Amino acid sequence: MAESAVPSVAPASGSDSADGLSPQRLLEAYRTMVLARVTDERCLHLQRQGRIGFYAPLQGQEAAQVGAAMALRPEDWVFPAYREMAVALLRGVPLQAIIDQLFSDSSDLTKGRQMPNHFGFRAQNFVVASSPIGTQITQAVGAAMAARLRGDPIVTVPFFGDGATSSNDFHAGLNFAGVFKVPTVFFCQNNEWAISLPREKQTRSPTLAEKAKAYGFSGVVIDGNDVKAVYRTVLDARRRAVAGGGPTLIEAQVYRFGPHSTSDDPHRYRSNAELEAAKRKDPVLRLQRELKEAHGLDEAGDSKIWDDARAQLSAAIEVAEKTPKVAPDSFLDDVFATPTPRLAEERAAFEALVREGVIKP
Amino acid sequence: MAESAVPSVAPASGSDSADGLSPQRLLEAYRTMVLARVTDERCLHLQRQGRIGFYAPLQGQEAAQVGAAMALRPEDWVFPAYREMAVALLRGVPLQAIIDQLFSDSSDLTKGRQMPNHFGFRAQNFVVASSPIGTQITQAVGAAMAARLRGDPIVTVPFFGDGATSSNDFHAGLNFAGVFKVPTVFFCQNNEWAISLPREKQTRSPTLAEKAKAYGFSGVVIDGNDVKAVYRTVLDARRRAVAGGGPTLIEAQVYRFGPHSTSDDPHRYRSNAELEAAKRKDPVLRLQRELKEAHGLDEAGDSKIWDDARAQLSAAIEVAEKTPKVAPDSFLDDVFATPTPRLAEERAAFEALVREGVIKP
Amino acid sequence: MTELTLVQAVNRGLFEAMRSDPDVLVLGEDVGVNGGVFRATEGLYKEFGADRVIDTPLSETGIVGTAIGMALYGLKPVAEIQFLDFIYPAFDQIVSELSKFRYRSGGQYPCHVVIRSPYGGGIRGGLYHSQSTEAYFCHTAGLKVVVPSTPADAKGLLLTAIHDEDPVLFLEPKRIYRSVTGEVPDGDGRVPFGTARLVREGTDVSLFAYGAMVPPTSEAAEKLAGEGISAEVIDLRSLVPLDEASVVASVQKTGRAVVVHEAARFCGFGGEVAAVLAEKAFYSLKAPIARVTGYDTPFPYALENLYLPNADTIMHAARSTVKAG
Amino acid sequence: MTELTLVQAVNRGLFEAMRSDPDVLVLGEDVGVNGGVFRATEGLYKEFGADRVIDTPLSETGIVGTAIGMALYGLKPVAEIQFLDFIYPAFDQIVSELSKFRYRSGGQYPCHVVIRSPYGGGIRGGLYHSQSTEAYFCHTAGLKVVVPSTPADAKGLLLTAIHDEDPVLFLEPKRIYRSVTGEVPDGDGRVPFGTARLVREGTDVSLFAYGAMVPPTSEAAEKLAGEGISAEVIDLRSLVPLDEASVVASVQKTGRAVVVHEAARFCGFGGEVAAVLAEKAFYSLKAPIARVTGYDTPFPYALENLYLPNADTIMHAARSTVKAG
Ligand SMILES: Cc1ncc(C[n+]2csc(CCOP(=O)(O)OP(=O)(O)O)c2C)c(N)n1
Ligand SMILES: Cc1ncc(C[n+]2csc(CCOP(=O)(O)OP(=O)(O)O)c2C)c(N)n1
Ligand SMILES: [Mg+2]
Ligand SMILES: [Mg+2]
Repeated sequence: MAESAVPSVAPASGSDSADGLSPQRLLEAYRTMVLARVTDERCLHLQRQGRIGFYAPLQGQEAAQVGAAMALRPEDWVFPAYREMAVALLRGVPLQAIIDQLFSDSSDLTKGRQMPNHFGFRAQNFVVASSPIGTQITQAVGAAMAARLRGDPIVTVPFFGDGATSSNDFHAGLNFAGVFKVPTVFFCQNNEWAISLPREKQTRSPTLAEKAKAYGFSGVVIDGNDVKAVYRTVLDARRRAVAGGGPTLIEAQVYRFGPHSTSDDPHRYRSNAELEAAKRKDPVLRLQRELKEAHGLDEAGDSKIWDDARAQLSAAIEVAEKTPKVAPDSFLDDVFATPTPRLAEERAAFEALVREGVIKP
Repeated sequence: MAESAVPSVAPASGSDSADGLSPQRLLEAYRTMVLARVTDERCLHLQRQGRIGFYAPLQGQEAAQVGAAMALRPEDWVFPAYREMAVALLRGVPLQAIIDQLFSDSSDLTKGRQMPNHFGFRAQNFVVASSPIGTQITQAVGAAMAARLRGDPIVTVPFFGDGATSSNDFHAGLNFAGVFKVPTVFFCQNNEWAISLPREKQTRSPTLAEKAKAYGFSGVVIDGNDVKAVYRTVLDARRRAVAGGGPTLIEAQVYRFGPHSTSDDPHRYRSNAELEAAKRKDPVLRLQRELKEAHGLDEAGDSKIWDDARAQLSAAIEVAEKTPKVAPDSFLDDVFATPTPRLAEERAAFEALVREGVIKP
Repeated sequence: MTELTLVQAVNRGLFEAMRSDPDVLVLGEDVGVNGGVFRATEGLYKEFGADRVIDTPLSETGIVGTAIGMALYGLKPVAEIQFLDFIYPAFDQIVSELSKFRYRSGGQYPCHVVIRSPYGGGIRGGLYHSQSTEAYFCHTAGLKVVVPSTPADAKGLLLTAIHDEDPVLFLEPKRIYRSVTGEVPDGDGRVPFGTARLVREGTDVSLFAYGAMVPPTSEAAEKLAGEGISAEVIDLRSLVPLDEASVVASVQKTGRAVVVHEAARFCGFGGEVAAVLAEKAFYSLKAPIARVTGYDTPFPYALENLYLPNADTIMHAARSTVKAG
Repeated sequence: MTELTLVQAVNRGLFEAMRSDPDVLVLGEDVGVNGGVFRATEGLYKEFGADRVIDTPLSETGIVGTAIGMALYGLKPVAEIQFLDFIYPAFDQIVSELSKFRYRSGGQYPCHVVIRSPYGGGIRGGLYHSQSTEAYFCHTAGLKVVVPSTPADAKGLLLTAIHDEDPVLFLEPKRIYRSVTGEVPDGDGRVPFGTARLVREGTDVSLFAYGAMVPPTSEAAEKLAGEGISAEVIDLRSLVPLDEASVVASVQKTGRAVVVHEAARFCGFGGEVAAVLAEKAFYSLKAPIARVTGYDTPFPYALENLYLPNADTIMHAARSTVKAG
């Protein structure tokens, strides 16, 4: 059950004829999207109940994330922002690891250091996210340069939003990528909003994709609700990049259904009508429809997928809530490979304060 | 003599029919270009002789600078980089003020605080330059927003090089300008080099001008050796901007004849053949030819222009060398409008050290 | 007088400045339609419109760069940086440009921008919504830096900042945006820069703090009184210019000093305070100068309460200082 | 042993690191074909080619951002920032990313980039080719900061930096790039971080300096000896991690301290040194701690020699300190 709902990363080419996705893989995609959707909804509740401290939902962006991730190989490097949970799932990150991060329990690979959603999973080449917008873009370009120098036939893929196209790192990253013809696939999820700023106030260029031309390569706009189109486009860009053809900028047009984060109230800046219109193109329901109409998914099979996802999620949450919290003095680890004398002294002082009961962890 | 070689700023429209320059104004342009050329050559010598500390020449860029400056009005604001001496001259900055800055004597308006070439002349709306590349670009955009808010029908014009197109401020500045439809004319002098980096390694976009499209407005490439073409293009862009039509990016293609600065040795990275080819398009000689062929400038008239320029320059240098240096404690002024107690204390300490002979100004 | 929270006082200050001076404008991310992610600019957009309350693209470089241009032209822009943690894309404009315009132009181009930014921990914000990096800016000659800890100071220092002739970084302790309330004068009520605020008089030890560290420091002083230790509490509030006279005078009286801040200790603001005292109050000092600060690690998420100074750790340091020597 | 200038020692260090480890590469503005504006990378391009000696576009954001990506992937990039004054477009990448990668990933992603940058005044560079803003970086947890003042240390600390597992800012005192020469071991000759260098023993006063301030400080000590004052000179060289033990021990011996740096005084590195002493060597201190530093102004051009500390101003401070108390 858990295994099928969280497929491990399959090679991007091969079985799928003409760059299409087999019904089997479409079903895998669907399972991941459902798991992401279910998790997302639950997490918004968990935050409201005070069981996790923060959450940034991805609803509306599932097809874009899953489609892109399916076109990549395990050896490729993903540089996420803070909304890429579905990418992580598709790359084989166990749901438990994601939930552990949200709860910052002692199994959290990021050791409770970061807010929820700022994931990092080395085993799946899912580089640890940060909050500052855009910084992962130049980093992905550098990693691609390194991979090429090493002779590794891989791509790097920074994920970012429409707002991030205004960042310094977008400009520098795409420029370096163009100049050095770097194997990077820039994946922009244009969800129409950067917190309260609508896409058309972010920049006056008609599309975000065409910004690539300023750096001497090409960009392409796709319907981010169409998991197959996303998959094909990324597969294509990946192939070209690995063959030495340079980078591509992909703009996947989606819509952020939820608030920017649990700290945000979207009613202050956007209309319900707009949201309702976008929800009519819900990528999860769209794929559900296709699977039912063309690939024989029946009600029972579908229900099972949703139920499995919920069950898996509940189990993971239960585990997380039973897992001990991170150790009190662990915030003093990992500043450097080896603590400096100053840090050792600060740890000793901290421990003394705990011993004396001044600090009560 | 001095007056004619340094024309004050004339209104950009009016006398010049069909956006052309009258022979009279062409001659003015030529006088300024000659003065800039003569000054530039002398300053390279002055630096070698140790009479000034540094110099960044503009040879090869005279037509671009003078053509652009002629299309502007006194009320417009210029945001220069460090090579825009000819712009300053055309806007009516006295040569003496420029020379005073190069010598950081006590008449230097920037009070000896900056390296040579980092000019600032408030009276001519020539904002004080800094060294960090590109920073003036967003500033010019902000000034244009302010001017519009005040209802002033002016434009702001940041001058910058090909290298500056890679800067953070280029990206942010052009993006804000596009979003807010700001009356700014972005004037890029593409002189093919950013110190040792050739233009084609700076970015892979075929032209720099087309980068404007990424921000939703248009860019235009012009021959920067053609003073009339530059003038017409800037005049046009200015008119559109003031009428609410938004910004323009202009790429004037020129060539840097000299070293990047007196600290640079261009033989390390570029060929003499390339330089010789560029020099065959020398903008000063080109205008000289035109004036001789089409507007009746004769040898004697021409010689007088060069001689006048040299005489004016020698006089200015002589004055600068006789002018006292900046006062020793003046480096403690102008940090804030009113010194903080800490600064007052530091001044007192400095004065005491001078009194006691510890510091010998 | 009106009872306001700290963030309401900021909002009130912005309203008053914009109403009384058409040159004042506000720009930043989400400051307009949305009223700011902390609601500090709530209502401004409706009253003053999109020309004076500007929702910008996501670029701090652009926000501060254009604000500088506006200031050069003669306006009085108040730029919001959504979190101090996100100010770094604007660092070049702040350090290389804003702070040096007056100086490098020989006084020709004053450049008066106010940058407001919420800072500090205690809101479960992790590495990037919690930092206190005031020391970077305090070390930058040409910049003023102030940090209110009460609603009255929030409005009073903000109005002073907006009408100052020099660039000012105005740091807002977001942890106490709503938890601290207080009387705020209805009129102008400007608070001058360069003056510390005496929170509580004392004779045994001087406790120096600012921003969100003032409440726990005051709490510590109160409890110490119960133990028979008389602690003086000084809210530095104006970091640049610093009221060195008050700092030195307090230690000349008490002979003992504890400096409190959230920021990492190494090269933090406490170093400057200690250095000032070790130079100018040396002969009055009866004990080593203590610093109660954040640790020299990035700012952690789950364990932030262990990372941050609190009344207990401040009391502990104060007691040790009083016992020493 | 070979007699080299400081910049030659840097160059030698880069050659040796690149020859012995194919993962080492160099990137920056004008570092390739041109050999660097100070010639620190001279010859590398010819030997190692454009793949390992990368001339980048004019973007410090891009230089440090891509270097981070390379390091994450496992290479050992050495990024050059042409002047420390131009590092600010990369400040976000340094402060938010480079210094926090290991920490925020719970140790999964160490990020080992060396950033080399010439810093400091005395070369007639004015506001933007002269600054010493090491304090910004020293206050940034997760970053190491070192500053050689001799050719042997230049090569030795650089090799240590390149083989360290953490990010290092390697500051090169450009003023003494060519004026200081010295013997440099031919082999590896690594100099460990966290150890100060005892330049000269003394008993009356401790003088602490680093980088280009070491020569005038040594000169001052020599002259003071002629006046009967025995000054100990310590070259801090490793600012993070700081060799606090040596700093404290020296003052426990001499009882008096003078800290020298070029940077502006307020919140400068000298503040940290003074604070360490005021805490840990308090009972040994016989006189106020003096700081001889740049002024709290931007860095001036024409009058830089009046702005900068020199042997005379250092001697003056040392004498006052010795006379005091
Ligand atoms: C440099 C920086 N400035 C501001 C912020 C605050 N902030 C967080 S998310 C966000 C909007 C991002 O929009 P977008 O890139 O479209 O991504 P989305 O949230 O829509 O996925 C902003 C302004 C930040 N994180 N980093
Ligand atoms: C941010 C920054 N990085 C590096 C430098 C060093 N530098 C000075 S000029 C220059 C090249 C500028 O090239 P370009 O913009 O084409 O102007 P040009 O000198 O050709 O007029 C460089 C790299 C700088 N001044 N600022
Ligand atoms: Mg978005
Ligand atoms: Mg150029």
